[in-house]
Amino acid sequence: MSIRLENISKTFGQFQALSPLSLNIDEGEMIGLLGPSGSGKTTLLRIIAGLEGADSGRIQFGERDVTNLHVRDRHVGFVFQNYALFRHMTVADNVAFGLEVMDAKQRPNKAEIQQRVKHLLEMVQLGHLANRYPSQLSGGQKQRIALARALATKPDVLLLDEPFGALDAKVRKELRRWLRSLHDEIGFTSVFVTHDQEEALELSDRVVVMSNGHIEQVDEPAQLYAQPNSRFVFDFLGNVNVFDGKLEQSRLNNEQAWISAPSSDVPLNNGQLYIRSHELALHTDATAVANLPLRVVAVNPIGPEVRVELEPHEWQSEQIWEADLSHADYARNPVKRGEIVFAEPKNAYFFREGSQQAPEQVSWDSASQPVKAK
Amino acid sequence: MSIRLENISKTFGQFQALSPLSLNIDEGEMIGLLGPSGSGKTTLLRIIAGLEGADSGRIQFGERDVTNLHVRDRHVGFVFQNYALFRHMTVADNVAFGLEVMDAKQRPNKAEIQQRVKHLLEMVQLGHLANRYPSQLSGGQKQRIALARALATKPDVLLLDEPFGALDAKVRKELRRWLRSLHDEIGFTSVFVTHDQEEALELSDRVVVMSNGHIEQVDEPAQLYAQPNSRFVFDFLGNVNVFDGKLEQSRLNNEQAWISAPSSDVPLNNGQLYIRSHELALHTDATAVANLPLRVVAVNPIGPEVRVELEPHEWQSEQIWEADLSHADYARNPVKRGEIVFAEPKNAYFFREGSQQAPEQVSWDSASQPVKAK
Amino acid sequence: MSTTLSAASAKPRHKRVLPGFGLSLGSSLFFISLILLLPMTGLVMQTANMGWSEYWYVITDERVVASYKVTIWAAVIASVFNGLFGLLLAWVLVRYEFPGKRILDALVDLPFALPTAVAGITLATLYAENGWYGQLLAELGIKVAYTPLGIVVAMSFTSIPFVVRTVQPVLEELAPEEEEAGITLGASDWSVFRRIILPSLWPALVTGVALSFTRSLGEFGAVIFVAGNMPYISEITSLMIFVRLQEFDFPAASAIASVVLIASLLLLFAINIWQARYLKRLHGR
Amino acid sequence: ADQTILNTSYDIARELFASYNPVFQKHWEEKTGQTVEIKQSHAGSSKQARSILQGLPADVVTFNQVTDVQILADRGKLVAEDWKQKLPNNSSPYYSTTAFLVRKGNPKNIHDWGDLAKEDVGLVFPNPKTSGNGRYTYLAALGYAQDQFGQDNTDAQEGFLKTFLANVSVFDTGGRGATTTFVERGIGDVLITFESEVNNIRQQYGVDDYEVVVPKTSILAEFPVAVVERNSKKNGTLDVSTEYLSYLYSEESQRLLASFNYRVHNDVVKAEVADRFPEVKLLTVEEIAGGWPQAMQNIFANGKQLDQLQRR
Amino acid sequence: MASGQRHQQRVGDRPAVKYTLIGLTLVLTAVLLVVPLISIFQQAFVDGLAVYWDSLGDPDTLHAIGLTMFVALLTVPINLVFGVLLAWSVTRFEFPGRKLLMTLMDIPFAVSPVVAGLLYLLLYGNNGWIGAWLFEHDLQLMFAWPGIVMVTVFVTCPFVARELIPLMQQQGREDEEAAVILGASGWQLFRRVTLPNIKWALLYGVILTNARAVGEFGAVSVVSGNIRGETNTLPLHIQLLYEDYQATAAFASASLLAVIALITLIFKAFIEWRQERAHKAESTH
Ligand SMILES: Nc1ncnc2c1ncn2[C@@H]1O[C@H](COP(=O)(O)OP(=O)(O)OP(=O)(O)O)[C@@H](O)[C@H]1O
Ligand SMILES: Nc1ncnc2c1ncn2[C@@H]1O[C@H](COP(=O)(O)OP(=O)(O)OP(=O)(O)O)[C@@H](O)[C@H]1O
Ligand SMILES: [Mg+2]
Ligand SMILES: [Mg+2]
Repeated sequence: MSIRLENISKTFGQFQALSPLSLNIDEGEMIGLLGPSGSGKTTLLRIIAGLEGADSGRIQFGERDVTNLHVRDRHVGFVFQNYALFRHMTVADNVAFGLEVMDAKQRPNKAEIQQRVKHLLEMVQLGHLANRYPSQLSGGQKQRIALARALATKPDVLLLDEPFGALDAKVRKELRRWLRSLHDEIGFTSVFVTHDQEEALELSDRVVVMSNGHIEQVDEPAQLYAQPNSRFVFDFLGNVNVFDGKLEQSRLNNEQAWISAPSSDVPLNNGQLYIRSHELALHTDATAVANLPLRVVAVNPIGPEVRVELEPHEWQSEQIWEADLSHADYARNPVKRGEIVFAEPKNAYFFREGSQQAPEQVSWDSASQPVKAK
Repeated sequence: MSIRLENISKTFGQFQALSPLSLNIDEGEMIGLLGPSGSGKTTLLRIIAGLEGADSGRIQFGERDVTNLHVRDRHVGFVFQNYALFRHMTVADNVAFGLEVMDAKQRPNKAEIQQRVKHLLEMVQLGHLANRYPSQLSGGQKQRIALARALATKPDVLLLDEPFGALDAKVRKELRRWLRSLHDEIGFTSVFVTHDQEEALELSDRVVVMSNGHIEQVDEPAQLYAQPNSRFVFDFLGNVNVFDGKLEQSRLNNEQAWISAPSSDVPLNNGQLYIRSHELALHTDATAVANLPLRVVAVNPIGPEVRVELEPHEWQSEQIWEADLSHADYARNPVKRGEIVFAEPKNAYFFREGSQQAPEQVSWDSASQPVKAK
Repeated sequence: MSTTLSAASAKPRHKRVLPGFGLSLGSSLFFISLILLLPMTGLVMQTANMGWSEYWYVITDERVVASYKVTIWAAVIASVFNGLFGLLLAWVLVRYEFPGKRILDALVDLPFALPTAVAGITLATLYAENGWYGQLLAELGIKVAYTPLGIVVAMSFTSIPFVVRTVQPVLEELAPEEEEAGITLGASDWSVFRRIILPSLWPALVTGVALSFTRSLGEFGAVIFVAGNMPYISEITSLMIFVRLQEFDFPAASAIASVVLIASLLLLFAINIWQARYLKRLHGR
Repeated sequence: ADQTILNTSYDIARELFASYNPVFQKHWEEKTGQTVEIKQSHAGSSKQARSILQGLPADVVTFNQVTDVQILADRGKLVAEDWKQKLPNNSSPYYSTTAFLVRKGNPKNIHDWGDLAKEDVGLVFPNPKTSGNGRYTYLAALGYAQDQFGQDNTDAQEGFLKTFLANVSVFDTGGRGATTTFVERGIGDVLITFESEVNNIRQQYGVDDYEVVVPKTSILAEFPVAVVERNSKKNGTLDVSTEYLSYLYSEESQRLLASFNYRVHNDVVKAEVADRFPEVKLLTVEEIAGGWPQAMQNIFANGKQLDQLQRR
Repeated sequence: MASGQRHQQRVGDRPAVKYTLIGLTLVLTAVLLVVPLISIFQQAFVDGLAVYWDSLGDPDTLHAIGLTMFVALLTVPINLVFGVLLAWSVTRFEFPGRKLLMTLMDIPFAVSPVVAGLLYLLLYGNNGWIGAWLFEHDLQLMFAWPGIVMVTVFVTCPFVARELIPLMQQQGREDEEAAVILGASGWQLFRRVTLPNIKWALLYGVILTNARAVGEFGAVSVVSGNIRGETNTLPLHIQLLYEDYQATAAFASASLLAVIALITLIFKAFIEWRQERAHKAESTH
């Protein structure tokens, strides 16, 4: 079932939680709503479900206008952030609830319900817990039961509010994968909320980045990463180093530091270069590309990478810089705390001063382009 | 102040939350307690603070035996997971609390307290919020106030329970860095609980990995990553692919698949190879090193990497395999969903069948060794 | 775009998510109107028959004013005592395990179940100078029965459950972390209680004390048996209402009752608002 | 039963009517062949009057307060305007007077009203504001003062009454409360209440522990009865109601009443029980205050004599 | 070296403090609640067991007991339904005047019971504007059981709602929202999701309502008409017996009320305890 939102807005009292926004979701798509706390993700999800009424706008499910339809009749599955399992019912009763409250006409008979619940519990691999109470389950188990309960009535649309928020990294990954395969198998349309970028990027067909009640960008994960269309999206999707430069002699200067004009054919100007931390190389001397002296503040080997924290030396930056090196790269030039090193960008995004437009992608050597296809 | 735990154990009713464990923490060290939910991290932290009594064992702070000392007199700073700010006091009053309840003899006078609070609030960069109530702060701000409050009485030991658990990735990173610099500046001994491996690895001088009330391993981050001494630690520190092989003709076989004996000089046996996902290369054909046919299940570009999910083809593995490729590597061989590819390990850890010992590190070509120094 | 605009600008009619708004609010309002407000019209109509000056004269009668003083003082003392004792009871019931705790818990509601007159007679029996307590107190030179102190005793007996039952659930819900935070900062038990726990209990405690106070203002049956009812000394306002009733002076009775009622309602309303503010500061919503 | 009537009565008349009702039932059956059921309601008589005004369907009232019957006539036209004339003796089939109960041996040496205004004598009687019993007590004291100091010497009268009131230890709201206070709590030296009560109390709490003192002058306390005509007409019980009250004057009934320590008018019975009821000079309310309406207005009303004397 | 000592970590857990507070509570409770209770029984049994049973067996007493039960039986369900509806509307929806509604709900606590009775009398009595109409149509509400039920409902109506509102506020709406999304209708939602969550508070509210309904004296006495064997409730009957120098019988009946109250309260404690134990057993295995 496709979903179509048109000019949806919502205020709480004085506070504009959602500015008018529109969004189309295709049938069978899995959409991730990503954004910082308070950006309106939950509000949007609840409006789609019908748990909250929009102040203006229209919602369509497929061809049907559901704007004024009651939650009950929208036939969506909803998984709450903290599960909202019925505490006084066993796991099996929780899952059966949606079936048992159906109209007498539609309701499957007892045996069918039992059969269906059994099947659902097996699907979420928790058949053996049918008679437990929610308080006796771990977080991951609760989450799966909440999913099974939401799926019991075979909704066309599944909505999930931070479905993996409270879980361990490991459990989280497992469940994430499981949800994806379930989605691909059954083929419902789903929308989930998260504030974990990795989760959004890994799980969704398209990601909706929100901030302050606006949609900042809607794109496929690779696209989003390759072409963030605003500083906000950029900032939000992982660590980034910002070089604030003035154009002088076809170089971007910041006090003693400078970066030369990139090889790509982009007319330069005053503005900011955004450089991702794994697109920085560290050298012992300035190169032709850049003269960015930095003092090493910390060197942290984090799993497959070495993260080097850097402090601008004789030039200004609002934040600490960070370079993520492979162990191999690091071994070639094992910098130490306190040393001065010179960074060289491979790729960057250029935000023109005074312009609100999407940044231009620039590069200095033949660094490979990120993949774009899924 | 150094901390020395000897044979600390704790049961709740029937449940052994901590098996006798010992741990030495040096003065000025920053220790991360890492482990899955329920592994006893909080319990251990609370025992160090004196909020919980151990069933057996001894605790020393420096030269002093504090086993039977009341929390009040241990003089530790404790930051609670959900901050536990006093809701009815302003930010300034919260921070001042520890000073105001001092003995009349030691207590600074009003003006001094005010001065000190002001200084602390500036240190956490929240001087302008002195008169707000906790409910008017964001999560990150609350966290910083909780820290300021804990530091007000100048404790020698600072204990933090999942200090950044509930925060956005971005805020989290900022605070983490800030805490580290504060630690380095003031020089207290600190112990913090986390279940985020990245956090533990980045922040701590040494990491204590716990499971089921045991300490699994205590090591510096790089060491821990390079030489995990058990499957548990291995599993817990990031994704890993497991190849379960039988030794035949000096190859490890699993049905149709095999991996040849590694170049390093380790006598092989039946057992399991643990291969990290970024230490896998993907080829279109079997190589001399390995014949590991896998079907591509998904290709997800996640930031600087492309994550390829793989399903064993004509051999068995309990879990889905995962390969993390750089965009460059991926561009060289852009595999598609459904294709069959052949994986080749670069480095791996070998767990000998029936042995409880630490795994042996093995490799097949001259891949660079991970760094070991900080 | 512009074609959909007209449709989109119409404000959607959102049905309430949870059912029963009309039913529950409607029947609550109906019930409140019928059971609570309608009878109030009787009071209003009775007092409306009097002129303003007559109303004023009735409610400011010297003896009535004296009774306000006695009643308010006694109610203040009784409810403050109940605040302390109720807090103690709630604390002990929530924080400690000991044999007989459940019976103690059950006993708290006893004053609700006893007819007030029985309570009054029983208290008079105990506190009279020849009663079990009266004898002991007499040796200390304290007279309770037939003095204003007797009023206090009767009032606090009949209204003790209010404090316990409002404080208890809040105390149960109190998370231990704030307390522990206080202790790790070096505060003594007493400082933690006074500066951390008590402020969290304030709203409930104040509500409980206020309910206890208003209940005490209106108490009649239990009080008259121990009060002594001496003019200007131990006559309570409820007795003055009763006297007016005996004289078949319904308007005057209604007038005095309306004073008590308005005072009580204002107090309760003020406390509801204060409590909402306080809670808002605590919870931010 | 063929008919049912509701007798609304004052609070301590429960046993009295519990004894009278069977007597009347038998009489009525003999007279008419019909059975009658009699329901009883007991509470303070002012409260009862209030209830009847508001709709309590009483057929007859048997009160201890003339005013409480009068108000039924005045306010609600429930009782005939001339109800006092409907039956002999102002429609009061029995009467009593105010007497004293003192502790054993009469330690404070109380014999008459004058002794009650002595220093360190503690008095217990119900509050005149809330209780008819109390009003009789006050009026009796006033009657004594008028008798003693002369009708016009109001200063002396009020001086006496002021000390009299100041000697009160406890003002209970009703007669029973005062009794309890005096007997069970041991408060005060003198309990002032109806003579009928005083004797009841002695029977209840021990003949030996208390002594009854009947002062030389006291007040005539009437126990008025009346048919609530509006109700009984509506209920069709006017005849039986009327007879229920008239029969109280029969010799049999009067004997019964006397056994409850009430004074009665029937000469035969009077002679039989003469030794139990000492001679007293009985002043009427009319003599003391000009009648109940005047008493209520000039003495008991808000801010009038009683209030003035009690003011500190 | 090994020391199995437990640390005191919560405020007031130090044995000295703990036992002082428990002791103080027990003493105060004994003095303020238990001894009065004992004194009632003492006076009830003063003439021996036989007299006690006799006085309870008196037909008027038996009728009073029956009437009291009957009134409670009607009052409790009415207030149960009303309390649930009111709590539902106030906690599950936002609407203007919510605070006022919650204050209005407290009116019965602010009104002296005698005045409450008077209010009903002024309205439904013959001279009231509704009463006059009732009189014309020969409907007897006051001085008959309907009036008694009405004022009892008035006096006890806040109890259920007051128990439910804080709990339902704290539980939030999420469970119910989940049920609505799954397609539950209003009644299904209430019966299968809400009710199980609030049943303990509800039970407690019912027990308090019952206790108060059984014991109410002031308001009932005004509207009852005190007709023996017809409109005398147990508390009124106690009063009557007492006025009539039948102290023993009065206290026997009073002790019966206390026993009824204690039994219901202890019954509640018992099922709570069983539930708790069942729950513990569940969550540990
Ligand atoms: N019922 C409400 N009344 C008032 N304000 C509300 C309400 N619900 C949400 N808001 C406000 O609307 C904004 C958006 O809230 P929302 O819950 O949608 O954020 P979110 O993106 O889900 O954040 P989080 O990641 O913290 O869950 C927030 O500022 C929040 O305070
Ligand atoms: N007061 C208690 N009573 C009973 N069991 C407890 C208590 N406190 C902790 N436990 C149990 O002890 C074990 C360890 O708990 P602990 O809180 O130390 O885990 P943790 O490692 O901090 O987990 P998490 O990451 O979920 O916070 C858990 O199984 C928990 O259920
Ligand atoms: Mg949210
Ligand atoms: Mg923990």
